[in-house]
Amino acid sequence: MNMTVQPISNQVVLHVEDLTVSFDGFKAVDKLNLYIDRNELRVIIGPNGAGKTTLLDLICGRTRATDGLIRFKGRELTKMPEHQIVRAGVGRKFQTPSIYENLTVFENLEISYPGGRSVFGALTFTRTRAVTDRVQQIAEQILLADRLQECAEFLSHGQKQRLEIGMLLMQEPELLMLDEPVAGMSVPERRQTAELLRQICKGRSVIVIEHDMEFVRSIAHKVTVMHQGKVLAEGPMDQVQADPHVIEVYLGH
Amino acid sequence: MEGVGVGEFGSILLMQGFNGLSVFSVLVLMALGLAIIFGQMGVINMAHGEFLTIGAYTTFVLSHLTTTYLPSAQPYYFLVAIIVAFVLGGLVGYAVEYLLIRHLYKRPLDSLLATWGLSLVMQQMFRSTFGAKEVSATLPDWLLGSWQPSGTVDIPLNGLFVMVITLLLTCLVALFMYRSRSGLRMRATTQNRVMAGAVGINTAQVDRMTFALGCGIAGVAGAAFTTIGSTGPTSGSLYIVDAFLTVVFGGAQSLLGTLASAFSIAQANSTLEFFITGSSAKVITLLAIIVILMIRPQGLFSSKVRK
Amino acid sequence: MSSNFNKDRRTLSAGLIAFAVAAAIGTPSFAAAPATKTINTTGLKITDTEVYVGQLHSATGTMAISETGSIQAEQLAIEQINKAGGILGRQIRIIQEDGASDWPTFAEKARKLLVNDKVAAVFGCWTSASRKAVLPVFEKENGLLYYPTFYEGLEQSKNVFYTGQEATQQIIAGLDWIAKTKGAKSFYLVGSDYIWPRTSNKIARKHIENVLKGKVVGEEYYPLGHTQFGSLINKIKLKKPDVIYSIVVGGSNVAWWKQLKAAGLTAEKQTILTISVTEDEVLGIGGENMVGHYSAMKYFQSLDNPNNKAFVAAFKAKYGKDAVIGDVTQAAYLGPWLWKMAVEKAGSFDVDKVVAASPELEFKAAPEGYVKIHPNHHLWSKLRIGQWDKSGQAKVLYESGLIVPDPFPKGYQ
Amino acid sequence: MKAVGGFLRKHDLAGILVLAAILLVVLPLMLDLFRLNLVGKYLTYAFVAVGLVLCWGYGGVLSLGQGVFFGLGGYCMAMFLKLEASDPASTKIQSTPGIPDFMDWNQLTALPWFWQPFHSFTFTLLAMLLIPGLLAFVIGIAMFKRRVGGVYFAIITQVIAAILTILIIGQQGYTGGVNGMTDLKTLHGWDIRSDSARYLLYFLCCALLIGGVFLARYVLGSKLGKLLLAMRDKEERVRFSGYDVAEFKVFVFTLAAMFSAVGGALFTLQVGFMSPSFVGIVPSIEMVIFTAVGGRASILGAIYGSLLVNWAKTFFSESFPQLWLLFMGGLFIAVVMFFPNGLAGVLEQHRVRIGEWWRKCAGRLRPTPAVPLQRENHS
Repeated sequence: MNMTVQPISNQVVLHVEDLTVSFDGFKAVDKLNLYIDRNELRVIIGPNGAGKTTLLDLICGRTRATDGLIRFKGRELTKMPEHQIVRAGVGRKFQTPSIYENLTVFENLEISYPGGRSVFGALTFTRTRAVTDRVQQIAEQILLADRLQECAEFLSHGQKQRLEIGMLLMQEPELLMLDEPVAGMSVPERRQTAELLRQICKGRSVIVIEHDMEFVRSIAHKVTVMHQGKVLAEGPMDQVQADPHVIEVYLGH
Repeated sequence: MEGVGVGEFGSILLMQGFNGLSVFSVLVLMALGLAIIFGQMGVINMAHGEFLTIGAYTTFVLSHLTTTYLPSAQPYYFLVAIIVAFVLGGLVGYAVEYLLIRHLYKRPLDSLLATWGLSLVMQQMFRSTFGAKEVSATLPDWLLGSWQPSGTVDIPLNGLFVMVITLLLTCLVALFMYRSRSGLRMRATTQNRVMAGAVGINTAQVDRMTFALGCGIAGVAGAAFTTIGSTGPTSGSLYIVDAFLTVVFGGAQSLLGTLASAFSIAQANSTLEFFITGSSAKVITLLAIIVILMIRPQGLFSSKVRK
Repeated sequence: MSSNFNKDRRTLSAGLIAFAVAAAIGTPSFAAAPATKTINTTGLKITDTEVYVGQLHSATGTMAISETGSIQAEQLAIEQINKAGGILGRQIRIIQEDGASDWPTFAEKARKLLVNDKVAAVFGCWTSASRKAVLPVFEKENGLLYYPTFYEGLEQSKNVFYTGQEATQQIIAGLDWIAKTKGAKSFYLVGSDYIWPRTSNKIARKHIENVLKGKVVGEEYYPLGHTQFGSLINKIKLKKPDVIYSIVVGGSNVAWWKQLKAAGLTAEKQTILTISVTEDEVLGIGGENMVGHYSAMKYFQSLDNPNNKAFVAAFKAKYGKDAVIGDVTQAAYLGPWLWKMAVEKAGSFDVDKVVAASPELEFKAAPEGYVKIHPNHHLWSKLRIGQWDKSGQAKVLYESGLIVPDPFPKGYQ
Repeated sequence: MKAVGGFLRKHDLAGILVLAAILLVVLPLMLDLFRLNLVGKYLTYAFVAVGLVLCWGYGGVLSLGQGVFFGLGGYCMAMFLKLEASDPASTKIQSTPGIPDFMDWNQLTALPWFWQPFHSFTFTLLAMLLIPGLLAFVIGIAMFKRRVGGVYFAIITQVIAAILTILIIGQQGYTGGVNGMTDLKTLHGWDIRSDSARYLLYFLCCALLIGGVFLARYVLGSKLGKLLLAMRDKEERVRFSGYDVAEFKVFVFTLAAMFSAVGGALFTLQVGFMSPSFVGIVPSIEMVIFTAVGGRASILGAIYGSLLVNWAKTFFSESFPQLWLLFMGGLFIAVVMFFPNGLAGVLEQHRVRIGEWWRKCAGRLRPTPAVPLQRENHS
């Protein structure tokens, strides 16, 4: 199931230069440089505590960088508040599936619909045809079309993960960041999610953090290995897997 | 400043400094118990004032007993009263934790409402047992009046006494929390109850003891305050807002924060009072606290923990 | 829609339950009691054998500390009146309501007593705020209130009798005495931050500056419930005034006097005159903290006249040997008696008749000696200066002549 | 359940109709004018309770300072009524007639500038809403933009209540001090103390309250309502779906403040006086308790909660003057311990069970999930 890697277009959409964040001296991310192209699916791997999640937190604004810059489509993200970063097109999925348990699947997806985001907008928001069609289309894409009226609380773990991905897709992001999307999923579910990721990265860039090497191989255009806040190695899956440093630090003997 | 020589002015400034210190120690004593209960455990105990009143009434009862039955023990009864107040406050705290608080750990805002109800119940109990009128413990002689190091300087003895008690108590609490095994267990439980349980700490027991300790300290504070304040069914309510403010402003998790915030509030308030009227001094101090809390929402000394 | 929809059966039963709680006892005597309709033309709750009165004080909350004494005194007076045959042959029944130290509750309970229970008179209120809250209700429902506390004056209502002293009676004679005996020239005014202290200090300042030709070297107010007076004491030490004139109230009062003593300002070093400390407050402050200081009141428990001896004995018999009686408690005791005399003189319970019959009534059996009702609904009374001792009682040093009450003093506005 | 008119589910409308029936028909028939006026007073607290359902029940923002907004609304109305009651004719015995009595005592010879506009009733109506609304907006922006929340926010609102009380009592020349503003007689000549006025004001209060319920229902039924629920449990997820969470909290806090202000103004009209005793810490906590007893996530529950707790307070204090505090304290503890979601929670559980039993008989079993209310979002 070894997919050939698509050609990478030359246009870089995300610039991360000399990015650093230190908690009382401990540098979780240390002068890191990262460049993501349009329509690229980049996977970031590395041992626990390498700073993978912190990197995503910095890009989406959940944590503020102490140094360095993050430019997305020419706009500097480190100065913007989180909701503006999201509106600029950056979607973030968290490690544990965070969905609204007490709302229905339909309502979960509807809340992420890009319309009615201001207070006044939310008050006057009406469920137009366009909204229901968009939700129906995304629901089919994440294979939850038949469970739209059910309360999110009753979904299985895998379905919740997919629902959260669906919620991100509703926002039509141009950069999608997924933190261990297949953690805790069964093998068939992993294969479904891999297919979903390959579909959604047409027209947008995706960054995925994962540990399951089989899954990484099946989706990654390019792989970045992080270690102690720095990039250890970067390139296609095979090249990275052969790299002696990576083997010694991460893939193990 | 007619009629006041330079020497005298100096001694008044000295006394004003002392006054700032004594207000500081009152605030610390008042807030210490709450720092443990609210700061460490996250339980909002609106009945904290009433635990102070338990201490005050204990002192009154003991002073009444010694004057009627054992007049010879008059000078020593006060120290005994402090200990009895600690034990009594702790016992009542133990019972309250068992009956009420242990169901509310996951619901901090509900513990606020439940303990507010508790404070009403306790106030009515004091009123029914001791009567609605204020009472006062007859203080031993070594606590009355002032100590004159020089002609013009009067250092209030009760202020000094409160300061000594505060110093003693703060050291004991710090030693207990940061140097003793049970203190370690307490901090472990309050920071991560599930994990503490997993490593074999009887969290329910530790929570009960922590709450009882907090209430015991409040009892001691109440006993000490009989030297400078009133004892009546509702005298606890005089202290509750200041106590919460001191703990919140200092940063809930840290004991050092409570000390620092008590010091800054006391100094600000007492210096302002010296120059402008009492009411405006209090308003300005409260406004300053709100502004600072806005800039540092987690209080002065927040624990550096990655959320 | 203005007419009342239906007869309030339910509230009558509530009134009866409250009446069952009331403490009034005593054997009703059936002397030739005048017929009810002649003595009650305005629909008050009066039967051939009973007349209902209301009692509205704070049994709970922060004011319970001060108002319990008034509740006890009023109930003692009513009990004694009932023993002596009641009024116009009727026993007095009390409907007791709790104002709970909360002014809107006072207004609510006042309306209940007047509208629902239709009581003939109400003995109640303590703080000015509670009186101001109920005043519109009494004037609209034409009720009758006997108000026991010494207060700031500036009020004269047809429906209220003020059995405590108004500000000028209490302040001016006290200041004259302290200026004469202590040769005091400089004064420092201190008070809790609300209407009574601020208004009283205003009158005191005018009297000191214009009449006594003295000087006010400082005036300070602290919020109700304030407990730290260290800075204030240092400010006073800076100015070294001859006299501190103190009107601090409630919980702050106790803290204030304890901290004064602790700062070495005992009576030998600093003369302090107060109008906000009675025997009740000294119970909370502790006699040892008040030794040697002066209070200006119209009544002290230690007054030695036969009326007072009997009153103190009866009070202690009913409420325990270590009960204390302060100025407000005695003033509250006067209420029922003054009402009794006015009703008997008017021959009717109707409020308008009682109000008309009250002026110039003399009450010679008053524990404070002698009082007379002035047409402005206040009482002629004497001022006394008491010096506190360790036991919590005060020795009367000076007694003024009868002072005319003047709630709107000219030249002091 | 098909939504009637977009935001009202069928059983909501039924609930409101039942409330309207009780308030507009049952109580006026059952109670005499004095008790009815008392109910009117309790209803003014219900406004605060509905506001708290919006900002605490749904938005997760506990405010212990609603007394500030209740008081400000009440004081605006009181200032207007006081000016009307202090016309030169009725204040001729004062040294400067034509100004309120408490100003005369404090040697004010002229009406302060900020009192002047309150001569006009329209200005008063506007000020009554805008001043508390503006204050809430400023506090909200200052606090929520800086992510101050949970217990800290509650304590800060408590401090604001304490500050405002000290200011009102201290500045007695301008505000009437601790006595407050009393002796309010007429509104544009109409005597608000007459029996007919009392009835009219009672029905006005009920009508406004029911209008308020519809408004609150609309807000909670809209997407904003869902967002509030979502925010209360997963604030981070909402923030990372492109919403400025602070904006919504500020909106719902300001709306709650305006609800309280309307309640305050109606209180002044029905009781005839306003004093700092509604602005302080204790009344603000009591207002939270009405909502908690009624059920913090149910608008109707909060209204019934206000009525019940206040009625219990009056009844207990009338019949047991010595012990009523024990009952009140016991009631609060019982509510928190045994029915955390308040009376509405108890009703909800029963209704779900009854609903299911009913459907079982009718053969159409479909579980209707009750809105779980208990997650404390400790932001």
